[in-house]
Amino acid sequence: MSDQAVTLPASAGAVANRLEASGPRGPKPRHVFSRRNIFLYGTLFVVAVYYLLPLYVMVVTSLKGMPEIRLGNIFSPPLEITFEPWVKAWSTACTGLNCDGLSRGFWNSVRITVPSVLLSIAIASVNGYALANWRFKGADTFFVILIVGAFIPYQIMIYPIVIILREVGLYGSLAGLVIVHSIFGMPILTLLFRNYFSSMPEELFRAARVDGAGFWGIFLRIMAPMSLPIFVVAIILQVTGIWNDFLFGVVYTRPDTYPMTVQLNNIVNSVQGVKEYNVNMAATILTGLVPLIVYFISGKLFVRGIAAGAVKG
Amino acid sequence: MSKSERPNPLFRNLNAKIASIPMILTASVIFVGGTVWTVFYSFTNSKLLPRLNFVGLDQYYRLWATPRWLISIENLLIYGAISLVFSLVIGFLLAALLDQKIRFEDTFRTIFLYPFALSFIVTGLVWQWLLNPDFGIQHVVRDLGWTSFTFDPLYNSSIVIYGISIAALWQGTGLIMCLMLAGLRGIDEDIWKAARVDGIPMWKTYLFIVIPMMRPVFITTLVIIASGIVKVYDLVVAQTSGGPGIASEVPAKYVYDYMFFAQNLGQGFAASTMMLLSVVIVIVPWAYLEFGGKKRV
Amino acid sequence: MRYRFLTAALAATAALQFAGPAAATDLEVTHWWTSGGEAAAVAEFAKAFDATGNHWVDGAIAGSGGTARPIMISRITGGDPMGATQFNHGRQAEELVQAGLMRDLTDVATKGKWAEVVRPKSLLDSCTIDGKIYCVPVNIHSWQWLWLSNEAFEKAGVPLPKDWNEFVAAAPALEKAGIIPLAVGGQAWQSSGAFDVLLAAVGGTDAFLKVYKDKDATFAAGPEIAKVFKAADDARKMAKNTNVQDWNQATNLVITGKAGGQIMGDWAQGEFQVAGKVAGKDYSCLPGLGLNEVIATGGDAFYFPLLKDADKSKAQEVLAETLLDPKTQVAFNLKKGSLPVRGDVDLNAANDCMKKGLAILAKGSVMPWTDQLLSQDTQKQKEDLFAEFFAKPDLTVEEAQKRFAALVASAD
Amino acid sequence: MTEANGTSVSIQDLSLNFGAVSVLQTLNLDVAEGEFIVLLGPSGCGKSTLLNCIAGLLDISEGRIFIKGKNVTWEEPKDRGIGMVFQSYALYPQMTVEKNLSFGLRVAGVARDEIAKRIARAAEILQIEPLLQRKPAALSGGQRQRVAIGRALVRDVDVFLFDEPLSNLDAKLRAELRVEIKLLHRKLQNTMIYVTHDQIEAMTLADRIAVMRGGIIQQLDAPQTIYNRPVNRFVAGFLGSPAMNFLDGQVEAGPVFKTDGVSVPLDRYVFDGTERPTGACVLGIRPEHIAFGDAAKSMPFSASGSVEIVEPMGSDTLVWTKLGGRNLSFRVEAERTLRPGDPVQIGFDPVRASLFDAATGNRL
Repeated sequence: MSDQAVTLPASAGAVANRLEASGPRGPKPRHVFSRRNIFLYGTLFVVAVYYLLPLYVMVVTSLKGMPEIRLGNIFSPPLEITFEPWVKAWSTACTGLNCDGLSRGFWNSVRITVPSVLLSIAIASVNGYALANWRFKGADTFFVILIVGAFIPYQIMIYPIVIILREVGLYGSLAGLVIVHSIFGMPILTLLFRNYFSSMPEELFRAARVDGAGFWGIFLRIMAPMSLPIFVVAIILQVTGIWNDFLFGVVYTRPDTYPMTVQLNNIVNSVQGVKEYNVNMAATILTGLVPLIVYFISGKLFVRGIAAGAVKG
Repeated sequence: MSKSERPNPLFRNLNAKIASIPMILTASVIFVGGTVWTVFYSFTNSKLLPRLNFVGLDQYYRLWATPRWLISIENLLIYGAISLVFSLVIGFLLAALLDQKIRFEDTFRTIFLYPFALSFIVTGLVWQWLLNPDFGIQHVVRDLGWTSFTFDPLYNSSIVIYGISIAALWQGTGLIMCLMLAGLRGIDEDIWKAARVDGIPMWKTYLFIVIPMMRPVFITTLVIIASGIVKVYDLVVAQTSGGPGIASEVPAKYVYDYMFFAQNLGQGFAASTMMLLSVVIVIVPWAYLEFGGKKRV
Repeated sequence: MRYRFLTAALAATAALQFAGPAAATDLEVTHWWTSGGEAAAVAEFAKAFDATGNHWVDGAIAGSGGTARPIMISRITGGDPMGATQFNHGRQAEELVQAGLMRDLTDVATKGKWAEVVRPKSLLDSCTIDGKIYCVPVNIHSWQWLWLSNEAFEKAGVPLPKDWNEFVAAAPALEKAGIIPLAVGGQAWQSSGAFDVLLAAVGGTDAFLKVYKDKDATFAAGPEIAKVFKAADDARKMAKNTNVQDWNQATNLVITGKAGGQIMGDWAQGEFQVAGKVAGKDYSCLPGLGLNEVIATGGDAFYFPLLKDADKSKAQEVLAETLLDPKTQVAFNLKKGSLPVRGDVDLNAANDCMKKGLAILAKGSVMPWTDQLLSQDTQKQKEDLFAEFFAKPDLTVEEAQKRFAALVASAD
Repeated sequence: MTEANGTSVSIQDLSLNFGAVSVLQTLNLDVAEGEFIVLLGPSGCGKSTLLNCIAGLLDISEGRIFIKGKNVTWEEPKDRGIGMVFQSYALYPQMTVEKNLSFGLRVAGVARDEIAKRIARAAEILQIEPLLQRKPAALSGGQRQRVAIGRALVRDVDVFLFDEPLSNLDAKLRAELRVEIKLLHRKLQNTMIYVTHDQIEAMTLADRIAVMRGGIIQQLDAPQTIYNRPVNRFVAGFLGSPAMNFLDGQVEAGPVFKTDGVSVPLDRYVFDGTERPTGACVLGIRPEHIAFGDAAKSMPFSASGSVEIVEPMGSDTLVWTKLGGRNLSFRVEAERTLRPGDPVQIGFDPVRASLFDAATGNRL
């Protein structure tokens, strides 16, 4: 819109010039401090402060020593920066008898997240593709069930899933947890992929069929390579969701394979004497670091992918 | 006819069907099967372990006579209304602001979106801390000299559910904003040109032209917000554990507490069933209209 | 079969002599002991078990028992049981035993003559279902203590109260000095427990049993219980400024003199110890709130899920023996602040408060606690009621008592 | 074009329903070997649907489809011996032109040197050799459509299906590519089935045109026949630009066509049947068949009026006047300068006209 603001009056001015020498001429003046800009950036700035405040408090607190926290103001910057809480949170904070901080949980989380993300996306993308391009009879019914499933609180499903996993002998194993994550990631991911593939030109799919490619051929060679944005969205959603999961991690794993969030909860809730807010905050930031990094790196692609997966219905 | 056999309808699109087996299994075994199982056992007096000792509707009578359940429902409605309205309004407004071809759009967008990367547990912890009257915002403001300042939403029974929503909105609006922004970017530029030429004020263009055009985005957004509302649990646990007292209890927590803490599966299942029922009543007709039946040529 | 019993017996003997089997077996033990004092105590168990040549794999789950139990139960019913797990003995694991998921320890118990050494006898009764023993009690916990901060009362200029009534009377002075009279954490079990303590102290042992054992709803609605509710009303008024959730956070308020007192079980003592406080000097304790000096014999016990692995099963037996070993018992209970389950151990190291408890125990003034009398379901409903009662001043005493009576009527 | 002895594509009693909606109704069509057939009609007439059925991209409800004498009703698209070109080109965006061309062959497992040979030939025919290593995004619209045609070409098939291939191009490119497609057909002598809503494409390219409406083929004939003797009012109105003039009136014994003070003698009109119908009907006459000025006076029918509007079209000028109270347009040479209000004399030969039943719209 801003370029029109320049070009339109310019041409209009050219006409006016001939008729009236004193009229506006040349590019329309723009004010950096126009009321619109002050309002716009002012609002954005205020909102940004609200969004950043918790992060700021977390970081600042994690760099303070306990005495300073007890005395001071949570918003004041640390007088004396210490990385002690970070070290403690990462490597020595205790839960019960285990005093190895979050470090073990970090690798467990990686071991859980990577296969879960891969499997859930693999399944959901194929689902979405089958629903968008190969609708078979009854497919919609299953899809509706799946969407309704997105609304079922996980707590309700814990018990039936315990029984199912027990019956197939996967309870307590990493494979079991990966499957659980794939199941609960399926509704929203399938919806996103289905929408995305539906928004692709139907003719492309037809051309590939005429070219003789089958179900898998079209998916792997035509559709998937074109779907980077939506895969990015799916990866982001799943990495965040699975990394941040607490409930399944705690119910379906053993202590030696607890993911990071469970250990975070353990550390934060294992109050030994006084609550060590600085360690808690450092642990909190450490736990959130992986999804945060994923977001910061792929922010632009995320919006693009969301646009493709959510906007076209 | 000719040599090509009429294929058995079961084997048509065979690969598509094979590929959909995980979805079919999930939908039928986990979601439908698990639900049926849950509903079935809600008519029993199962305690720690499921057993087939039917007691009819007893669990439901008890459920609806329990103050905590009633409070949970009420809280869910309040929380739901707040999340829905505010996420949509704030999300849309932020998206509209970012869509003004502003500078530093990437920075602002990242700032608004980053909380979404954090888990509810983390979100809950941080906000619990910020809202703690002894050293959070209230404390800081009082230290600045305004000694009668009171801001303790998590410690005041009558407003605690609103306090919880503060953190929920902080965490969730970024994603909504992203969806809305994506929707706005999908609007044909010509619409804006037309509105400008016609001299329609910007807010009117948004309200009467752009928003109606963004229906699919709103639908996806609604699915995401609404499914989050029904499931709200971690946020409450991390911030208040349902307190003070039982003032911020929510249905999902009731289900979990009664199934596992109270070792009364029957009661938990009855509460689950009520939750499922309300979900089904609201969602299924809509989902079917939206995703089912529509044929593409 | 006979062979297995023989090896089991041999292993048990070997364990008693601390000459463990050469092959170390990892045994995962889950529990919810994560506060400072608790962690120190559990470390004693781990140390003793590791000394047998096996290895204690610690599966602490933070939060409260309420957080941890569902996870433990899911794992046992899900077919991925741990080696051993903590429960409060009583009715929490009843159904797991009935479903045949837990291990029968009768043989180990007979070998170790548990029936003779475990005291009071009711502890072992709580572990016994259909004549078989399924758990190892490790400590006696009683809820009925009022912990007082000497510092706080000095600051307020009032003498240390000797019972609940004096404590209530001192509350205004404490408040005036900017001290929270009574610290009650936000978690539901704390308010519910506080009420039970008041019921046993203000109402008396008989009233307690009438309500929780006989489930006498008429009595629960009557004037005697109304007195208890009056006391609970006092308690909630005194506690209204407590802004903490965890029990040990509340204890910490007492430790630092920010609160006058706390109604909490004897596990709170572990926190005082970790903080380096001395009983009688820095803090005081009133068993039975100074009104009814009886100790409830609740406590923690370890249950052993049925395992397929023979080595692990053997290790379970070793662990069961170890837990009840006199030395381990002393070391553990001193750290934990609870009372040992054996009468034959030497507890000279015990502090003031612990000695008070031991004296009461020796007198035989014991009573069962809600864990033994009520189902988890009833407990939870009770928690909900008192959580609401303590947090919501406009829930009247009469209304609360009415709901309490209805709860008792439907209790099981 | 004309070894039309063999039948290339044969459609028998084809129907297609989506639920209760009938999209194609008991359709029959035989396409001769090497013939260029254009399916023409307004949007929603079912022409693209029919093409997709032939390609096997849509499952039909009833009937049979034969290609080269083989029943392909239930065959997969790839096994039908067809190549297809789409309106949106449908090039695979992540592949280079060469990969796009070879994709189908690679899927089918054709030997590498054979693929290279076919691509070279197609690229030569379509003059896209310099583009082979580019990706579709780096091509202009015309180039993309050439590649899309090339993709059908390399398949070495008997039947080419075109689904509005030129609709996304601008007018100039469309005209250029139209010629190229015609040349291509002459060179390859393949059967081509071409869907379009553009009547000029239809007229210029087709051996025969099938005009469709509502899932039914209205008329299947050579372009000139369709133009001159449309079977019904719909076909008459759909073809021709500027459009045919229609006058509502009556046929009376004589036979003569009458409307508000105008009567057109129909002695020279060639009726469809032997019967001489009477009653309400519509007379159609194309603007270019209306004579003007002195020439009009010698026509069997002639009348005078005044100019209403003048539309200069460059090569000629379209003039609007009124006849019997209805608008009537006719063409005059571009050099003629007429202004609104000028008196004009017009006339036409009824042999050039078409007469339709007012109720059924069928040609009389």
